[in-house]
Amino acid sequence: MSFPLLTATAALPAVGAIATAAVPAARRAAAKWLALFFSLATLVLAVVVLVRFDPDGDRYQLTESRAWIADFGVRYELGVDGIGVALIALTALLIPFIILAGWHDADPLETKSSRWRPTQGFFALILAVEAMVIISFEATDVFLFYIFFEAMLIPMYFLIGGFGDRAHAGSDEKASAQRSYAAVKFLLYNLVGGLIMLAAVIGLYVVAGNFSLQEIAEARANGSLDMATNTERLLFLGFFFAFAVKAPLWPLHTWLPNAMGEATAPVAVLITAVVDKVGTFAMLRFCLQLFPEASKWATPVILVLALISIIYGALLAVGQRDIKRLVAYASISHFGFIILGIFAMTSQGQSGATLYMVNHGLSTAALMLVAGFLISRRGSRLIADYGGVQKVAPVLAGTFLVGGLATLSLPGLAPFVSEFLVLVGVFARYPAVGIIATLGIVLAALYTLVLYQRTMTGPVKPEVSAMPDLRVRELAVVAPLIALLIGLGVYPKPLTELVNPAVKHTMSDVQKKDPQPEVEAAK
Amino acid sequence: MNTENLIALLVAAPLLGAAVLLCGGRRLDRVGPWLGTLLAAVPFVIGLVLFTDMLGKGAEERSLHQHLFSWIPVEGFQADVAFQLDQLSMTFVLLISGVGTLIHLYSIGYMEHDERRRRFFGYLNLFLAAMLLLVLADNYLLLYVGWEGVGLASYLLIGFWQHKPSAATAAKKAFLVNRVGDMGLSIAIMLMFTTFGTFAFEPVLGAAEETSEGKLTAIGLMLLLAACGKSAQVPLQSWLGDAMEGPTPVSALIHAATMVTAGVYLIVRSGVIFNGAPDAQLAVTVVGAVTLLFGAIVGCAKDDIKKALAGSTMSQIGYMILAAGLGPIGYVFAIMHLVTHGFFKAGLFLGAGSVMHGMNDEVDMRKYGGLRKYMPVTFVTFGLGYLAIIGFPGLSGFFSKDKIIEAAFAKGGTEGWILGSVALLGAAITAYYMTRVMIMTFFGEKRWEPDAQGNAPHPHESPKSMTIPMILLAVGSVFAGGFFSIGDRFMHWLEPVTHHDHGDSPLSAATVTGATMVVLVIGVSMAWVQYGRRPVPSVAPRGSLVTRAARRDLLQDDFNHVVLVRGGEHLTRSLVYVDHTLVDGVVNGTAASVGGLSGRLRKLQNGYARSYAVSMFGGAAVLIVATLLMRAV
Amino acid sequence: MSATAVHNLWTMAAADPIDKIDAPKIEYGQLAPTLIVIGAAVIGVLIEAFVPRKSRYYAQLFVSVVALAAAFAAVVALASGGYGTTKARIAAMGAIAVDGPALFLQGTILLAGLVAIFTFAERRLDPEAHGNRIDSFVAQAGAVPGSPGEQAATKAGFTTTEVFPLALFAIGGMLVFPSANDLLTLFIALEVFSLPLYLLCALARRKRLMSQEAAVKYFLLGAFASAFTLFGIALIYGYAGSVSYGTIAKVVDGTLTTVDPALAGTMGNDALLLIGAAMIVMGLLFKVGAVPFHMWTPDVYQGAPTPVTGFMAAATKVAAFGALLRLLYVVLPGLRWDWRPVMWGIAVITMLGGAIVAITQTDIKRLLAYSSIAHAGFILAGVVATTEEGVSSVLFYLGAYSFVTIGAFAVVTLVRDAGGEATHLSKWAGLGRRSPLVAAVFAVFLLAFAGIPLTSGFSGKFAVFKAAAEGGAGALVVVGVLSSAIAAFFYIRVIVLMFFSEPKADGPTVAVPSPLTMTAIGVGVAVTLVLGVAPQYFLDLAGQAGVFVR
Amino acid sequence: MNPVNYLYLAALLFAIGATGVLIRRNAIVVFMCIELMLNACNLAFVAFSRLHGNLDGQIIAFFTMVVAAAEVVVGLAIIVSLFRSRHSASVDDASLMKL
Repeated sequence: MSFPLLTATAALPAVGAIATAAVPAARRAAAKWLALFFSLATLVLAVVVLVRFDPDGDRYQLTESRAWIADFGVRYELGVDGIGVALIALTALLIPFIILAGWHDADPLETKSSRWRPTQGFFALILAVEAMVIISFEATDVFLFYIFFEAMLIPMYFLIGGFGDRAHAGSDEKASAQRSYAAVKFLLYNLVGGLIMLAAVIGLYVVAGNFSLQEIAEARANGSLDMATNTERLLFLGFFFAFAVKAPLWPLHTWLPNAMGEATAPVAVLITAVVDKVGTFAMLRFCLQLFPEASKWATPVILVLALISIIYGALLAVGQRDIKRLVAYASISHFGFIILGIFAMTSQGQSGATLYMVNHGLSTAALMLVAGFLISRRGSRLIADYGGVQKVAPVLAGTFLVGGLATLSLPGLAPFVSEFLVLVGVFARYPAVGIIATLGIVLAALYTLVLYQRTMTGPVKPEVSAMPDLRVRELAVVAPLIALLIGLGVYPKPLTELVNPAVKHTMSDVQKKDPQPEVEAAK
Repeated sequence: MNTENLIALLVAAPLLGAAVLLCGGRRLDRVGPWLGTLLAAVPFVIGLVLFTDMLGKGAEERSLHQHLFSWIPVEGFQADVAFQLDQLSMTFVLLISGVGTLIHLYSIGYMEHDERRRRFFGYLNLFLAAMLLLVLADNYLLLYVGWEGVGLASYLLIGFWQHKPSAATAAKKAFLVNRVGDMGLSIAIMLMFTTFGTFAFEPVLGAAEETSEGKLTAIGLMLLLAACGKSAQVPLQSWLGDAMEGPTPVSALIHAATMVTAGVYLIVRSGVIFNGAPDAQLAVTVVGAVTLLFGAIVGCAKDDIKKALAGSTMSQIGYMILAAGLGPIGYVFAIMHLVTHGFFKAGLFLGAGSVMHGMNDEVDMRKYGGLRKYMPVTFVTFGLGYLAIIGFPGLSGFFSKDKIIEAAFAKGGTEGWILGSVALLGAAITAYYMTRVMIMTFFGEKRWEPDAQGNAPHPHESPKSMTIPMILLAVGSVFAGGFFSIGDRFMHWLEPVTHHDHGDSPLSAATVTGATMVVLVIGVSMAWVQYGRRPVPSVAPRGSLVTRAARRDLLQDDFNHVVLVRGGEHLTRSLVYVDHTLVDGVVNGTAASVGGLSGRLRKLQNGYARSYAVSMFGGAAVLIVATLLMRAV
Repeated sequence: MSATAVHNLWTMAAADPIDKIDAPKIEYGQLAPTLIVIGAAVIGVLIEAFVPRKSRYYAQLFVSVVALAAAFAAVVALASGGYGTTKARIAAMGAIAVDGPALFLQGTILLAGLVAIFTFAERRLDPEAHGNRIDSFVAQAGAVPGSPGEQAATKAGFTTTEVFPLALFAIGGMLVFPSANDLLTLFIALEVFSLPLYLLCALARRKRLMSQEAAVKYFLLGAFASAFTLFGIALIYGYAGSVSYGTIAKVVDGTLTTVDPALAGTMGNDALLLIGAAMIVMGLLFKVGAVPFHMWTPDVYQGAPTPVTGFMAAATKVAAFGALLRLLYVVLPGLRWDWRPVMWGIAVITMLGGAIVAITQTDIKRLLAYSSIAHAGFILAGVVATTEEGVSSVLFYLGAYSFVTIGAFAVVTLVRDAGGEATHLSKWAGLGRRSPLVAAVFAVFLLAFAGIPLTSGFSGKFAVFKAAAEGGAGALVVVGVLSSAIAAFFYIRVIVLMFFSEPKADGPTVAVPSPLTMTAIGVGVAVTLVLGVAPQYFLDLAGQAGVFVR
Repeated sequence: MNPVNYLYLAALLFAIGATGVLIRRNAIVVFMCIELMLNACNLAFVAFSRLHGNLDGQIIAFFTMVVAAAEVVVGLAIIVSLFRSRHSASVDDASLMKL
């Protein structure tokens, strides 16, 4: 059998994690460079995957299949479709930036007992998360996916709880208390979701007898496996609940603001830009493919919830006093769009949703990382503590603005493409929903510009007067992201062509056709 | 040579300028302004080349197309980056790049002392690029990109002096209000997609005839909403006044000559759709009429010279929208007035800027007076602009506005009468407030005195780089109208795009002209009576209720503040509370209750062996009974 | 009572005088594991009698380890000899079953016992007293706590090396328990492994009062329970006229009808059967620690010497569940529709009860006790499945669980302060900062308890729930899932405490153990990860071992 | 007389023993009650063996006695050591561990 490319892509960061963790306590810098090296190597592999993948080829490519746990009907099956490739690329791309941005976040304040090695741990955990995320994008075996979907929580949990913002308002005790609260909240929310999914997974096994996505999907398609309507609905709900927690859908969202607020900016990016994408990805891949009927049955409710997420998230973002929490609520609003696009069940909607996953990753990364740089300078997350930064640190302000504009999906930047596709896709089937969703556009502008105005413009606050502008390392993080945002905004074609065939497949899974335009319908 | 390949350059040149200037860094600070101006001039030159080339062709093959690349190819959804250059676009290209270049030139002098001028020119170039993209796009989605692009540029430029909170706020407000309009545009595009399966001009406009009126009306109204946002029409006009926080050249270029007229372009461009939707057209005319009065009234009350001019801009665009709403009768005149207005309003603003330049950025007209002897060039150019806008016979405004009033009557029916008379009334008020501005600024006694720091302004004429553009624009505002109207040149030029038809006017052209003359005289004389005869108090008198209302933009902002801002704040605050207590509370509550239950159950473990034995005994009993029951049932 | 029966009795005796006794036929080979261990225990006693005190420790340790290893080898030999599958049989005149489940469980018990013995033998945790290495057991059980006698014993360097033979006796009993094929053997095995445990509980070196109290509670309640069991046995005997599983099963499903119509009153009287069955089951549930028979667990786990706690928690559960399975699957399958709903209920309240009460615990050992209760509930879910998968899933779960437990308690022995083991949770704050390795290992065990994927806990839970779902107990799975969620909360709490809270100034120190404890912990970690990542081989093992011989 | 009565007696004894366990404080007495329960079982065994006309029951009774003896050994050892260290044999005093 040919070289197991997908396995390698997922395994490399895992190896990196172990290697990084093994670096002796004193050699902190070495650990950082090692981690960076491995993340870049992973990126290379991801690019190879991207190249080797033929958009017009089979649905799942680079497939691998090995026996694993026969008793549970579990096989080690990997394979990627266009969507998976895109998201793997996104992940592999963002991790180096995250590492680079978090370069100093885990330097121990004072040297504790020599065996305590936070820095090594920090970067090792990041790589571990990368490995698990990548493999869950690759898994075509439900059980395999579930395993990593769940296991992912542990390193994330330590990243959130163990490495909060150095620069946090209030006493250290209070900070660590809030931090571990956030971490526990994150873990319990997702664990409960995961356990409910576990019940559904077992149920699926009882019904289907194995876990292979393709086999089950085929069996469902050719009718050799027909679930009772209620069974299918229950299983769907079990799966969807877990994904809805992960890609926070109102009202299961409240863990995100805490987590993103307490975690360091890079980790926050890791959460919202990378890990949460697994949730939306899984909706697209598992919910729709395994339970098409149930998905259609649940669509109305899900659309309403997504709408609420969009508006509600945006409004709460407006109301925030904490920069990072603001971004978190903005993300909730954006996830609303993604889910809307997925369940609009139109080609435009689903392509849009997929693009949205990628673009949201990039835009949030840009905004959040710059916000992190800002916070690390002033030592506060409160918007009120800033003002006039634009005058002292124009480059920082400029990049921040671009990030913000991307968040409000300004045309010409990548997010616009995806957001508009989603809107059109939704509008085509549910005009009312589409129109309400467009309100999100205005609100997005509101919270972004308010944030920018309060922090960057106006008279210079004394505390920020000495603030240095972006350093080279930080610029090296932000500049490529911005370049990508613009590039994908002007020329998203490669991405769409990667995604389109996969979307065609999902559309045929749910046996839905795009609504015809009136004029042609008339003819 | 194959000319359509040049089209892309029109956008590319200023875009390049923006990129270079914004990313260039300090080393460009000196050359920056000149570079920016140069790259602004490039599209103008190219525009001229294309124009001459276009004139050489027959009317029908004048429309050029350039397809760059397929932008968003998705199943059943085609969005391309492609340009269309027809007579309409060409008109705009020339106006935008022409006026744009002049204003770049002007800014070199005006922004001389600003250390961030490199960025300023970068933004200006960005604006040009976006604006040209807007008028050159061959489909609505690309137009949307330009549409938001100019919005962004205007946001950046209004807030250019970000250290002033007022400026930052104004910029934010402008962007937000525009966003509301943009909502309309995007919904319109979605409607087009669901209706026609595309949103490129040709197929959409081609298929518009055989589409249900309802759909067309919906699309039309949404486009109108967009236009209201961008062109500061009621009810979305509130941002324009505050936008004057920006540097004056910006107000001249963006908030007078070009960007704010984008709405008119949009409506005229989508003419076919509106033709099929009379209700939408009516709405357009109503909006136009209301705004032209609204702007005029506001213009009468403002003492801030720029705000007064802003009011007038609103009202003039009101005229254009009104005309555009009239359908084929009006499209041409809308555009024509747009162009002439571009000249004289830009001129007026630059004049105002030059005045401020000489008066330490003082904007209150009550602190001016008798400036004509201090800054003659400014006085003359401003004066010509003044005459043009009030529609003094022979000058640009006269031709364009007159035609619009005619067309309004020509709409026929009671609507025609109402609209026509509103337009007439507007003309009168225009004459009044412009005379007011003129008198308060250049005539009468000088009213300025030293400010707090005790340095009195000593007015002086502006440098060449500023006066030359003013002069050129003055020339434009004098002759453009006449040049266009002789032999209906402009009408024939736009014919292929707008399909002009002459409505049957109940009044002859002569009558209308006469009427306008009359109202003109009335307006001017009223202003002269009020401000020319007796000296102008340097502090504003309390004024009548209407005046005070007008000073506050007819309370429209207060309305916004109370309803939207306050209401919004309450909403968000309460939502934050809800999120924290309700949504989060449910979860935490569950956790807490489980904990409480645990605490209570824990008490059973009291450490006494005998109570353990009791529980075992009870358990055994239950076990036995249960088993027996199982058998029983 | 009919006269004829009595008459038979007498005449039978009178008719032909007994001239010969045919010796019972014992398959020593197949009983080898048990015999080895019991024999070693006897040797251990002799060692106590004759070997000089100084060298007893080494002698005992040597004997125990060798015996357990040998016994395990014997089990493997039997299994590979096919006794687990094809040649499964009932040995020792119907007293002992040699089949898959029996061998699998015996193997598990022996390995667990071996590891546990290592922790028993640990002598490096405490600082040396008077130049003598000391372990976790009292110097002289007879000495009154704090009395001069005790100090003298300590000074003299006495150690209670009896723990080794005691442990071996217990293990011996446990080996018989799951393979017992008649009720009498069951009862005897029960007592044989219970009595040594009662004693072991009383032998803690530190906190002796608590230790003795634990022993008393355990003893009294245990005896109480076994009395119930015995009465149950009596009733079943009354019902079936025999205590052999096979016969009872036959009578239950009616293939063997009453010999004497006169006995219809008792024979085949379902009330006797049901009540008896319930009482026996109750005795087993007590050993398992299922709600509401669980209340001894926390106190005993807390009071007993930690190595003993680990041993009990692991091995006792294995043995007891083995016996329970055999009873329910071999003796009472005919009664399935009666006991299934009841077990169902027990499983539910056990899962929920254990998980909920654990939330508010403040002592690590009690916490683990409650978690073991919750786990008993999960295993019961597998028992309820009443399918072959059910059996093998339970076997697998027991295997996975026991090693994690021993490992976890072994870690508990390492965290010490002046007063011995620092078991109060507050003492564990910031352990992750002090000694990341130990904390990480313990975290691994906790995650396994919580059933996080890639740990043995997840594989086990999945197997059990899968079996339950297939057995038609879907609702039970949902309850199980919910209670795992609750349980996750307190495992997480400990992790938070160890890693995210600042270390206390007067915090405990982490002792560096000898290779013995290290092996125990190491084995725990290894099993946790291997069974988590690649459980297939062991699942196959359990799968083959899923059939009871009848 | 009807041997079933022996069974009733056995049940009665068992119940008495159980009650004793539940209500008596003194560990020794509790223990004796347990012994009573065991003996109740013995009675039941013997009675049944008589009913069934086979000897198993009687054999089991002997086993039970042995077990009971063993329990006495272990039990008394534990109880006595507890008594010596606390100077009280009350099971209720022994409640250090709770909650």
